[in-house]
Amino acid sequence: MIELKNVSYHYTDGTKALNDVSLAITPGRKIAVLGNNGAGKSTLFLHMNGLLQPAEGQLLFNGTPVAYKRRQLQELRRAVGIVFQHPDTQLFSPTVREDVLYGPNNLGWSQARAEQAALEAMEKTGVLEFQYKPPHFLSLGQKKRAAIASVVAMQPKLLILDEPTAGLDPYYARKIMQLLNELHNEETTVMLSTHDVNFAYEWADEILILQSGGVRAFAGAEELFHDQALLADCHLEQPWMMEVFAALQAKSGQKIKKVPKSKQELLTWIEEELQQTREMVTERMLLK
Amino acid sequence: MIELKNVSYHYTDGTKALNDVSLAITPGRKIAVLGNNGAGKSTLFLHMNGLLQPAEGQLLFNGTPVAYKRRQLQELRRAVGIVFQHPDTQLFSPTVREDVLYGPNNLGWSQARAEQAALEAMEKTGVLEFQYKPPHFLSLGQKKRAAIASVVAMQPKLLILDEPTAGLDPYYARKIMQLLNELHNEETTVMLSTHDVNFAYEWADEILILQSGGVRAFAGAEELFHDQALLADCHLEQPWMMEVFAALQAKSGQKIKKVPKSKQELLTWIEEELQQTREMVTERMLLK
Amino acid sequence: MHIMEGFLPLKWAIFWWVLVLPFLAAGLRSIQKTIKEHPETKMMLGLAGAFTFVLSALKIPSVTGSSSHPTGVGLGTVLFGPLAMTVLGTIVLLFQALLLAHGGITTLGANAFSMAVAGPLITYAVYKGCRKMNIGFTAAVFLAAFLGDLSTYTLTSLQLALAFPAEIGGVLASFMKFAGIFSLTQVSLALCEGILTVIVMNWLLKY
Amino acid sequence: MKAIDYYAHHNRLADWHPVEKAIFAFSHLFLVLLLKSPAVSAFVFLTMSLAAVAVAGIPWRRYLALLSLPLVFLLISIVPLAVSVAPAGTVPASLLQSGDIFGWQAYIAAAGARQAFVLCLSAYAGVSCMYFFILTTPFSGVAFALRHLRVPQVFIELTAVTYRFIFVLVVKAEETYKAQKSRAGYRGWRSSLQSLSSLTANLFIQTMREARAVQLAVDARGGAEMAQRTSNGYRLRPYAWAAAFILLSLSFSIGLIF
Repeated sequence: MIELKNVSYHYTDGTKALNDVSLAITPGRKIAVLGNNGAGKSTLFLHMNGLLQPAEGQLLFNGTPVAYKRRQLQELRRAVGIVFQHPDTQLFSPTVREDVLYGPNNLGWSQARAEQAALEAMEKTGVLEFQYKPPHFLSLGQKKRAAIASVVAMQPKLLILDEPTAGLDPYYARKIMQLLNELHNEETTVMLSTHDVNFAYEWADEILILQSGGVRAFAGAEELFHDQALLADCHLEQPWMMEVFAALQAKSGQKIKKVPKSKQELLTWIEEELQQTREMVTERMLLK
Repeated sequence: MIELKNVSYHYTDGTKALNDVSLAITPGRKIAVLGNNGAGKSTLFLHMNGLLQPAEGQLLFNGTPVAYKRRQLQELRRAVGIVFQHPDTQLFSPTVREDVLYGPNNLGWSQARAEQAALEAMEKTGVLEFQYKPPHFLSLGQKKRAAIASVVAMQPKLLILDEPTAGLDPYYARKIMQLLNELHNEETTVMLSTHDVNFAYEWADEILILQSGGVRAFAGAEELFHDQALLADCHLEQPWMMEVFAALQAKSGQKIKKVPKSKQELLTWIEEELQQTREMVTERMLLK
Repeated sequence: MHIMEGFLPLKWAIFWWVLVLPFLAAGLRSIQKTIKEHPETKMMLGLAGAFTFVLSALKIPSVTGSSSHPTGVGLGTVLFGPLAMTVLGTIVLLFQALLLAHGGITTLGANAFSMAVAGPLITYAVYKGCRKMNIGFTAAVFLAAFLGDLSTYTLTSLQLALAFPAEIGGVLASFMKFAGIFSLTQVSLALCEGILTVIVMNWLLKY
Repeated sequence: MKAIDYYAHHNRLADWHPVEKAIFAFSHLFLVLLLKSPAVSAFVFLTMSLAAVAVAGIPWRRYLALLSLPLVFLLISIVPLAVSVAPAGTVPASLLQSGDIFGWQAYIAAAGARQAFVLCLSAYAGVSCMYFFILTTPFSGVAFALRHLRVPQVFIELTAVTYRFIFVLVVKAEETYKAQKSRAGYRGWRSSLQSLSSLTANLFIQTMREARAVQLAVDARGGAEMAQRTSNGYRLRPYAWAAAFILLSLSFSIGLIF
């Protein structure tokens, strides 16, 4: 769907923001992007829908190189939607509803179609009830959902979110998570950046690690998080679940089963183990 | 040192931001404030150094009720420093150095004393190397440290930080953590708000939970996080360490030892247990 | 369009500086008075200055296809008042010279007189006049911003004409030449700025 | 904007005494305006450009790019000066070029052309003086110099706050612009004007909120004057004064000779 080939990008002061990045995004995936502040995540995202033009290398959209002509850019920006980190700068219309309509109206859709798309997006994200309010009166959690709605209304195939849960309390963060799972489907890829390895491990199928503007790793979540050397080098921690599980496995001496993906899975595993150990202890007593 | 007695506060639109809050802060403590967005954390902080005046109830500073006169407020604001969440609004001077000097200069100290205090604060927080730079050249992590420096320079007895690690990558977040541990001492209480229960559990001695403008709980970290009903009611999760530890303990069937405070402690505990189990298994084999 | 550094002869550069100083002093005095009563206005005004600067650094799409910078004077005057705009406008001009290399230091007096003194005063007068004559809000805002913008450029033409009178026809002929050339770009720009100011004000009223 | 500010902080003369740099740059500027001699202008232009590029270390490509900024203004202001218009028949004899339109004659007189030439040179000499100052002096230095000039404290404080928040607000404006662009905004005149208005209005609302938040931060730290008692660590350099004086005398002598 979207492919970057040897893309480099420099800032005006000469520092390299992206350095020879090659990357292909296909439909239906859940990708978490990790990397320290300044590793190039935002710059990468801005290349994906043509807001920034690579200094070297090229961007392919459905197999054709993007020539940065008006028409093609229009289509690219419809297919690739970016939800920026700060909802305050992203919501710029007097009401949530007008903001959600901004994208569809720009695509030149008929009034009816635009309204329909906006309505669907607002329903999905649960912002219908405050659609006539000015964004500045909403809570942070509501703003974040409104920002997602205004991008979802353009029905993108690739939905990119820059730190969607930053600043949210755990309750709202979980709600956003659920929403992202609903938005992801066979045709739609959801890609997000985060600082939370535990969340990335639990939510994503694939992890992309950026480091000083280059792709350091792009692989399945489990495989990648087993690579201790890689993690240390990128100043990343192993998700605690994997760490605890590894310690416990060493203890029980059993062969590697499937690594648990969530706290619930880990606790169930411990529960089962518990059963076994109890039996072992009983056996020992009987033998004695 | 600082005491709130039955403090209530309403916004202009009538909603209660604080509701009958009573609270006493003594020197030398590490307090984490938890609560959902909108629970009243920021409003509480703004009361603590007299930036907001309670609609009902009163604020006591060293035992005397605050009358919101200029002189007393000056002293109160020197004793209670607030580091706001967004460093961009906190740093309002053209250079970091001028910003750090702003507070000490306002206290009417001599030039030499003010410069000395600023220097010490910049050394502690590690911002000396970019003291002559304008804030817009700094990274987020550097800005956060500069914001802390500009408050620390006033040598407050109570240092309040609103989500000090929000938006930081794990590497910088850890650095801020170390810094907070250094700033805390017998005379200085550090109080911070966070959304991260795991961090709160690991760092704080005491936890304050706010809910809809009221104090829901204020107790030692361990005790409080054992109260499942309370946590569920406040939409908070138990720190994963406690949860995993509880499950493991049930398994090993041993009596409750000290609950581990950090991942490292938990892993060590597992290691020791491992030793025991191995011995048990060997014993069983021998018996067989 | 500001007069660039080094373009005005020394006596004219000084003349406009001298002319602008009393207005600046009056503006500062009124600000000082406000700050004494409401200390919180200082930060507000500083941020208003930053806002006006950013506004003037935006590129606005012009009807002629080219794009140019708005003066921001119309909106600034409507939002912050003409006296405060004298000071804010001068600060904005200072930063345009320091950060954008736009305008100059010796020509700052002349530029400040057209953009920070005359522009806001005319904008304000037009707006008040229109409202007195019961002209609608939208039309009043549009006319105020449009005429304020236009008067700024007319004055710039006059300043250049005074400094460089034509050999034949003197100041008047020179003024016609400068105004004629500037009008090619500035009339459409003033129109766009008028429309922009109207939409922004309506947006803010809705809010 | 970011480029000039960046170099102002990152050049070899950044921490030199701002008053020294101001006197060096502006004494030459006044000389240029006073003498209006092409030779002096050319000399000053070269001196200042060398000082900026070779001494302060501003990359010369950047410097050339900056020099092209006032070109548009210069062109459209020079044309009316060089070209005179008069009814046919009243035109003086010393013409370089002329053409008739509806009985009027547009022509380039030798005097006009010379005036334009002199003006171009002195304008660029002036620009080079200003560039030397703005490219080598960070804002805190400018504020320091303003304080020396006895500019009222309120004005300097307002300037300081403005400087700081220009960079905060620009980031916000850019973010909104990016968000609009990525939702297919700015395609045509109407849409552009509409989008830009939303951006402006939203920026204004954010500015007002920001102002309230900043006020809290100011009050929390005792909020009074932004009293500037800070020593900036600047020191005077006698050899710099000497060099500035020699160059100025040189410029002046060139003016006397030519």
